[in-house]
Amino acid sequence: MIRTFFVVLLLLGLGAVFAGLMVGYTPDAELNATARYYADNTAADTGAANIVTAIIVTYRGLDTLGEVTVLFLTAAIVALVLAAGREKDPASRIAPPPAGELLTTGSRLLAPLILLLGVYVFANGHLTPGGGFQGGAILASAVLLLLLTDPLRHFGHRLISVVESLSGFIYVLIGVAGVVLAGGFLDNRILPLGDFGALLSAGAIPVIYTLIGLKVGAEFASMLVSLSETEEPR
Amino acid sequence: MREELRKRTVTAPDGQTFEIEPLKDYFCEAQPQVQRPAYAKIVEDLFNWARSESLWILGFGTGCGAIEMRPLMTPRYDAYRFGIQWRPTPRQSNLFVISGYLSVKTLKRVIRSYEQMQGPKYVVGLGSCTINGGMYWDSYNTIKQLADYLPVDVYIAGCMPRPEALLAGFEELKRIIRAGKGEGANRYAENFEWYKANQKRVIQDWDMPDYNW
Amino acid sequence: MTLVTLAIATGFALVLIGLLGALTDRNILRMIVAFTIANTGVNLVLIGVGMLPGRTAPILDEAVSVAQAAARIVDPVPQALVLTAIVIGLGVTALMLAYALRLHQTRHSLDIRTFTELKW
Amino acid sequence: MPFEWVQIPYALLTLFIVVNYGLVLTALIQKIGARVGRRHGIRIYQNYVDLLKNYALRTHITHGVMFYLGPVFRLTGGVGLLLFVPTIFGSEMFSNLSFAGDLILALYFVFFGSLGMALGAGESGHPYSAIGVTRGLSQVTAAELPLALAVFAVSLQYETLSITEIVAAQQGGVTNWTLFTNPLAVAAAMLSFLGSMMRPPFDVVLAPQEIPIGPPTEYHSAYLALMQTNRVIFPVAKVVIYMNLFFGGATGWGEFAVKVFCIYMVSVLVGVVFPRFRVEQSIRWFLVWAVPIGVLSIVIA
Amino acid sequence: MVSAIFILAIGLGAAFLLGLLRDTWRGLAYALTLAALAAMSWIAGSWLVALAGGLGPVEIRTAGFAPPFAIALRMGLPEAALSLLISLTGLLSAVYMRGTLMRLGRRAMAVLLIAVMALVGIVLTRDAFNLFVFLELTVIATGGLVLLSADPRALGAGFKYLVVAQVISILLLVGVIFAYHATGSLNIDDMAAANLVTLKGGAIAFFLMFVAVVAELKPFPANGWALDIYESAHPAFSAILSAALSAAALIAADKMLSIGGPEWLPVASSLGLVSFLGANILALAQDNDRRLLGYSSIGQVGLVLVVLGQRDILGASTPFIAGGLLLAHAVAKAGFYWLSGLVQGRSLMDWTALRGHPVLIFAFVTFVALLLGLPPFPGFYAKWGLVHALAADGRYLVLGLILLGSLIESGYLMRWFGYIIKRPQVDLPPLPSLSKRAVVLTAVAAGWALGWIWGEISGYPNLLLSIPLLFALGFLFIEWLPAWVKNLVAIAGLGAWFWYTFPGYDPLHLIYAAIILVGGAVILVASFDAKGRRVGFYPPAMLMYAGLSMLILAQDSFAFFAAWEYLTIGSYFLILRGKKSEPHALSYILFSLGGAFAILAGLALGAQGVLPFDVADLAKAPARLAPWIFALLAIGFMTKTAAIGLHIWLPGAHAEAETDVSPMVSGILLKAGLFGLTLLLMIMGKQSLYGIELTYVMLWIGALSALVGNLLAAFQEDAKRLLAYSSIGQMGYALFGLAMMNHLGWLMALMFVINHYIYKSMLFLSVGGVAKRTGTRDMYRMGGLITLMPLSFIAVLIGIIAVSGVPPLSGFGGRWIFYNAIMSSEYRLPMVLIFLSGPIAFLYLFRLIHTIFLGQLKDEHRKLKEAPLWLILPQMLYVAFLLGFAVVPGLALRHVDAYISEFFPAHALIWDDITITSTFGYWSPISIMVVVGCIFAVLFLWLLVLNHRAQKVKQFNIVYSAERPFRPETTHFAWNFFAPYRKALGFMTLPLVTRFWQAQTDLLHSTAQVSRRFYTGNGQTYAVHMLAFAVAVYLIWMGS
Repeated sequence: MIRTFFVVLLLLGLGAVFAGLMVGYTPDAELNATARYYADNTAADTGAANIVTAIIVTYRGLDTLGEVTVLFLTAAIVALVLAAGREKDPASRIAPPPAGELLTTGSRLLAPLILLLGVYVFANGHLTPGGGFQGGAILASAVLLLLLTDPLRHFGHRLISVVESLSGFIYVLIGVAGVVLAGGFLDNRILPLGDFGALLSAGAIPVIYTLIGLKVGAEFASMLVSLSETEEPR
Repeated sequence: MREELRKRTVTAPDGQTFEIEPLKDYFCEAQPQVQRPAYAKIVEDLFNWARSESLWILGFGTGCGAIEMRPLMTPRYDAYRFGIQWRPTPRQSNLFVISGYLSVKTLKRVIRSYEQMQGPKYVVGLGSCTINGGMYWDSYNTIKQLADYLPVDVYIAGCMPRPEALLAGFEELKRIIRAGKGEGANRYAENFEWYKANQKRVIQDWDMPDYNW
Repeated sequence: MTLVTLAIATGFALVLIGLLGALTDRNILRMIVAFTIANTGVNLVLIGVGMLPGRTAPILDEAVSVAQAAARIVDPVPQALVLTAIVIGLGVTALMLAYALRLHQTRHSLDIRTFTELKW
Repeated sequence: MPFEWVQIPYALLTLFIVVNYGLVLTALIQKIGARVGRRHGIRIYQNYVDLLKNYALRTHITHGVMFYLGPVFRLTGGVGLLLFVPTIFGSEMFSNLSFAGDLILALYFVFFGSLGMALGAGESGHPYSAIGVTRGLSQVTAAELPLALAVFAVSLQYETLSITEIVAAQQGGVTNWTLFTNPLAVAAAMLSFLGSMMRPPFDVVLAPQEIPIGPPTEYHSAYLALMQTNRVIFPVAKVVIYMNLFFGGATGWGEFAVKVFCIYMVSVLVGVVFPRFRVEQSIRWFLVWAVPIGVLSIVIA
Repeated sequence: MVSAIFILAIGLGAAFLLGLLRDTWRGLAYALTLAALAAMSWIAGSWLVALAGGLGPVEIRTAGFAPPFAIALRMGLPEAALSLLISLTGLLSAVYMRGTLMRLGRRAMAVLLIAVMALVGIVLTRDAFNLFVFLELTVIATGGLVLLSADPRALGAGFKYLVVAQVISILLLVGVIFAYHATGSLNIDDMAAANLVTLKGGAIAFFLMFVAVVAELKPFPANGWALDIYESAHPAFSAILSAALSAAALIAADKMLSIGGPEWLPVASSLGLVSFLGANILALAQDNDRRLLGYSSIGQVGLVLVVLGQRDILGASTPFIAGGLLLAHAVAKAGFYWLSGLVQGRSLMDWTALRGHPVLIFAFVTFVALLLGLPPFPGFYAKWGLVHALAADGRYLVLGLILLGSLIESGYLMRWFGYIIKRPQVDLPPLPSLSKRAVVLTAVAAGWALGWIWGEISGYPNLLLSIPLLFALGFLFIEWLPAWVKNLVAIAGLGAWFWYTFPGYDPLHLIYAAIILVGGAVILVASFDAKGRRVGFYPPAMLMYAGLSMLILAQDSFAFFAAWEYLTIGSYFLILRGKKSEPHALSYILFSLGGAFAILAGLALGAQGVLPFDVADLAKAPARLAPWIFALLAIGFMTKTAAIGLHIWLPGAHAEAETDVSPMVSGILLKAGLFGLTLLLMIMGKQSLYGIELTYVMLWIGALSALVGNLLAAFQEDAKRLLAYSSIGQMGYALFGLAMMNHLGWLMALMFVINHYIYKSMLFLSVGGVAKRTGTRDMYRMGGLITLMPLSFIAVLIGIIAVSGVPPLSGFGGRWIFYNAIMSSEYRLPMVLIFLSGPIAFLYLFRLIHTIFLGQLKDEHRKLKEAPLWLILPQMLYVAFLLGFAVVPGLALRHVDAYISEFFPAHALIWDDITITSTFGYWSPISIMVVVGCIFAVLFLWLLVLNHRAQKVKQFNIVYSAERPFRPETTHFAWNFFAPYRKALGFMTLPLVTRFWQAQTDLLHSTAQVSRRFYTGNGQTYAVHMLAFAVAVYLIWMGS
């Protein structure tokens, strides 16, 4: 009780800090210098229609690489954590009852569609809302669907891991290529910017976003698979 | 023999062990020697005069007769004016007054103290008990004749002798010393075997060296 | 109160609620959920701060030309940041969940108070 | 002050005079003590006889080298102390060997004999000797303090450490004596004097009957004779220092004899009427009564 | 030059590549990991070389756009150094963790790589949000790496960490976004340029960012989570956490401070100070090694934060100072953690396993020295600079607290070292792993290399390059030789150095030099007695001598202080060698370091920021500060001379030391303090504080020391303790003499310097020899040894005559000068104490000689032999010298007398042929000797004539009330020798000072014990602490 009271008191203090921020906050009427630069120059600099994408993939590409790394790291650690606790002998696990025909067929039907949607989302990331992360998540949802419908399904870790690592490695290579061929690490201008608004435009952005999509999809899938394998017997 | 006088084995700090024989290791075993007087007679006479005029009594009351010594220090008798004084340590005394009866147990202490005095040294037997046992003539635990154990120079008879008698006895002793006859220490050394035999006869638990330096 | 401040206020409120839950609930799963709420609140604040009233999404298309962009779109930077923040939050949450799972496997408890063998 | 060989016989002469004077003086003082007890006391020449007898003893023992040397140290201390101090003011003859050092030498040489004696007594292996020494050392720490303070005050007063010069400064009448020019220092010094004379109430060191006679318990014959010799020289030498520092010194042997006697008598008079202090009692006594006077004397000086 | 971005790219790329490998190709994966880390280190290293060569900082743009539109990185000198530190730590830890990594596979290696990459990212980035990303990467990687530990408790620790990290990230994100809103930029330099804190809403935003970054430093008291990780994680990971993560977090905090501007510097300083002090106090109560190291890390990081917070006065030297502290900390702490992996037990006592492994012990010592900022390591230069800057600017509180914290830190580290050397050894030998040892040794090498580098860039002569120090260190390499060879080398070295430096000394310095070098060589003669190799003796001994000889040669304050530290450390190790010396060595080093800090503060105050500072310029110190400088320096020096109040370390330290060490630390080492005092008084003269003349206070201190030292000596049963207390008294005399500030007082003090060296060395040697033979130091267990050990007896006899000041030996000369000196002094009252203490010396001296050599011989000692020849030989040299010095003191003194006349012209002595004359009196040593000798000889012959036939008797032939003694033990009067004296003056020996210091340490320890309860182990509570910390900082900041 005292503890709760103390915590509430502290949060009131934090609330006061936040209130201070609120009081000091006035919404900008105009874009600030940075945002204005992006608004004015994105198209010319990167050839991307989606300014957010341009920022994510190019201007602040290092953040995004870090972001991807976070996912990679999480996946690796989750695998590490869970591997340590996984029972050695899968045979000892009691098999749950098989999924019904309806579920199996339905999921088989849906999965490719979902994958397609995912690919669409990340391939068009530089043009429309969406991008590698969103697309990757959609990809992973297909895996989730399959796992839910058939918990016994065994996914090849190897494939996931190769996709995950390879896409990441190529991402880094592209970044390095930016240093060598263009203005700096992760500069998208290693490829021609192309026509503004076209699918194959904006230099390396679609490539990177594709890699991100694949990687994110693979990471999520890897995490989901790792988690599903720890499912305890009933 | 007392436990602390028995042989024992001790370990040195460096680990070696060896035997300790207390009587041998703690006490000097040399025998007393007869001491010659000075070469020139006149010198010896001077010395004897000095010795006689400077009698230092060991403050050791062996028996009831010691009570008669105290008055000598009082204004009434004032023995100091005769060159007599009392010393608390045998090393510095040269006159041993055996004051009254002497039990066997005390005899041992008396012998030790006597031997620790430096020569020339004198013994005065005070009271009848030192002469023939006196009223303790048939006691199993007192000695009868002091002269059997120590070389006595003067006996002062009486039971008790009065302080005046003591003073007279001291005067007699002085005369003896001046005459060069106060050689008790030498007699003791000459007849050492005899004295020791007598002493050991009565002292059953003899646990000291033959001569106590 | 404008929409922007409302969004930010809501975000802060979510943060506080989330923290309250995270700091008072003993169950680690519920703590994780509470942190998710707080993270959502932070994300809301992020978006809110980048908001300019009456403007549109920062995507250049037929509706918003490059020339007008500066006057028509909202600040794109917080939008980019929030994506990163979400992903990172997700990563941390996943990690915490994995920890929770392992803790439960090894210690058979989800009470945060039971993991105090390291102290002082 | 350059050294000349003739000073040696002169010094020996001083020594001779002082030894005889000391022998008689101590006997006289014992006699006075006896008279207080309504006795006749010893004969006036008794000390000579005792000394002679002890030198003439025929047997001796020794406990070891230090035991053997103890009395030598002791007497060296006494003789040295006497000879390092000028005895008669204005006399080349009896200024002894004071060219070797000043007042400080004398004050520190006091310890020379005590130290050697303590070592000798220690080697005898007798526990009472050691007890006596500890008592003596303990007592001296407090007893010497007022004297040190007084000496300091006096040397500040005369701005010299040379005994001759201090005496010179007191010439020309009784009122020039330190006793009157600096009474506090003299008072402190005289209280300290009581403590250093081995007389009641500060004679717990020897304490006859209790720890036989303390350090000299094992000493006898010529050893004892040497110590007895010292016992007649040393107090006189000490009194000479007091006399020189506080009482105008002496210009002739007559004055010397009288002054030494009088100063000596101070401790005797106190001694015959007071019982013995325990060590801690005497230390406290000195710290409470004598030291403050000494402190006062140096603060005022 | 390869772009710095490749450090990140290689780390990431290799991590991703690892995923491509088959899980079974672990060897390959491991090789790849090492290669990547090596490549990262190489790049960082090449940048470091280039930048150190004068290249300016390089900005690296990503995506080809200028900041703030794209993320920019910067590679400057600090960044390069820390990148190298981080990647090297990672590399070495990877080598160290080979087994674990191979077991867990490529994923774990990838996590490690990413962790290192992220840490370098934190260092390099100039973008606030990017900083957040790298921080989060670090957090997650940490969460993973904690799992490398075999300790099942690590799981809980990792979770607690994640909980707190969540709170931190919430604060940071909110802060970043509002900072962006306020400035319109995410670039840190832009934020700084825009003066974020002055903008509307910007201050709170900055506050949130700042507090979040500071929280990453694990500041006390919001750091329970971090300690749990330190305790339970794999040691190699703890090494990364402590060395690399701390470094990265510090540079992040530095970046934040560059935004916050001067207004936030005091806040940083305060937080750092609280951390430094709090963590060090809490560390006092720890008994788990890794948790203790964790606390120490937190403390060190706090210290660096203080330095960052003081950049307004440190200016351009900030990187040098902060870097010195940080790198020293990082290397030492990483080394410690790696070392802890070799030790199998987790209690501090389990480290006794290191004993018998000299190399590992050397590693431990190196790390401790690095942490404590002892010379020649970077921390020393850093603390030197820091303290000077603080003192010059009048920030005394900060200065004081830093020194206090350092002292506490040295307390627990040195205590630990004492445990290792002295406590019963546990039966868990250190792991034999060669690769792990190699990693530890790399850290050692790095530590020494850093020392060299910091020496080179410090602007001072490199401490590592001075000849005496190299000579001392050289003994480390000839430890395998037998002791006598090393001893020969040592003696030759001392002699050669004396010969080499001889022309440069004035008479005053010559006295000290002769005592230190020639005297030291004479004492070393006794060391020939040691058998075998005597490992661990010569390096510290020669270090002490090196320090001493450098001390007297030192011109500027830096060299002086460094030499002071050397001699302190060397003597500490020497003292620690004694059998039961552990607690005493500890109190010695604590008092010494405390004193050294006082000296440091005093010198810093005197220098007023002007460096290098000639010690002689103390005379020009501003009048306002001069008395304080004087007081600080005097306290420091008086700690070494064990003046009363600061003396409690001495008796144990001197008594428990080895036979030939006691004379070194007593006869020689104490002179260092006197030398300091001599210099101080010579330069600064009389000073008054609040109307009280400080030299007058010193007079009282000296007099009290003399009194209490002598008094306590009289009551000791232990012969060496007796001598030790006597030293306190003797030093009191010398202090008194110096404080009199007149010609003769100084002459007396210098005579004491010579005399004390001789007789105390001699007495310690003879008593040591006796103790060696009898196997005890209790005097009442000895007795009657005179015939068995006659030479030792003669040495002691001559020694005590000299000490007591009885003519005709040289001690009297001292007393004579003393009396003449006080005659010309203005102060009288303290003399009373001196007069009182003089005769008390007789008490303990007599006790010393009587209870050992006289009295009754004990049974078990009947067959003792004389002390070993090598111990006797120097004693006889001393005896000869004492006799010579007694006859012709003028040989040495008249030169000194003439030299002192330059400073105090009045009252110089007149040195005639045989007589020495002062204004007041005269003294003729030769005459005294001749007269006393003649009288003695005549009387001795007379006695021989009379008593030449004396019967030699044995020990029980004593008069014993007509009885006989029973046993020698009961007949030897020795125990509680001065019982009546204790009754009278015992009240003055109450251990008040000991109680005072005991109370201080008890207070600290109970504070630590109580405060550690604060860390309940509950992760939620830790999060509450974190939040409370943030709110508290906010409230304090609002309030100010």
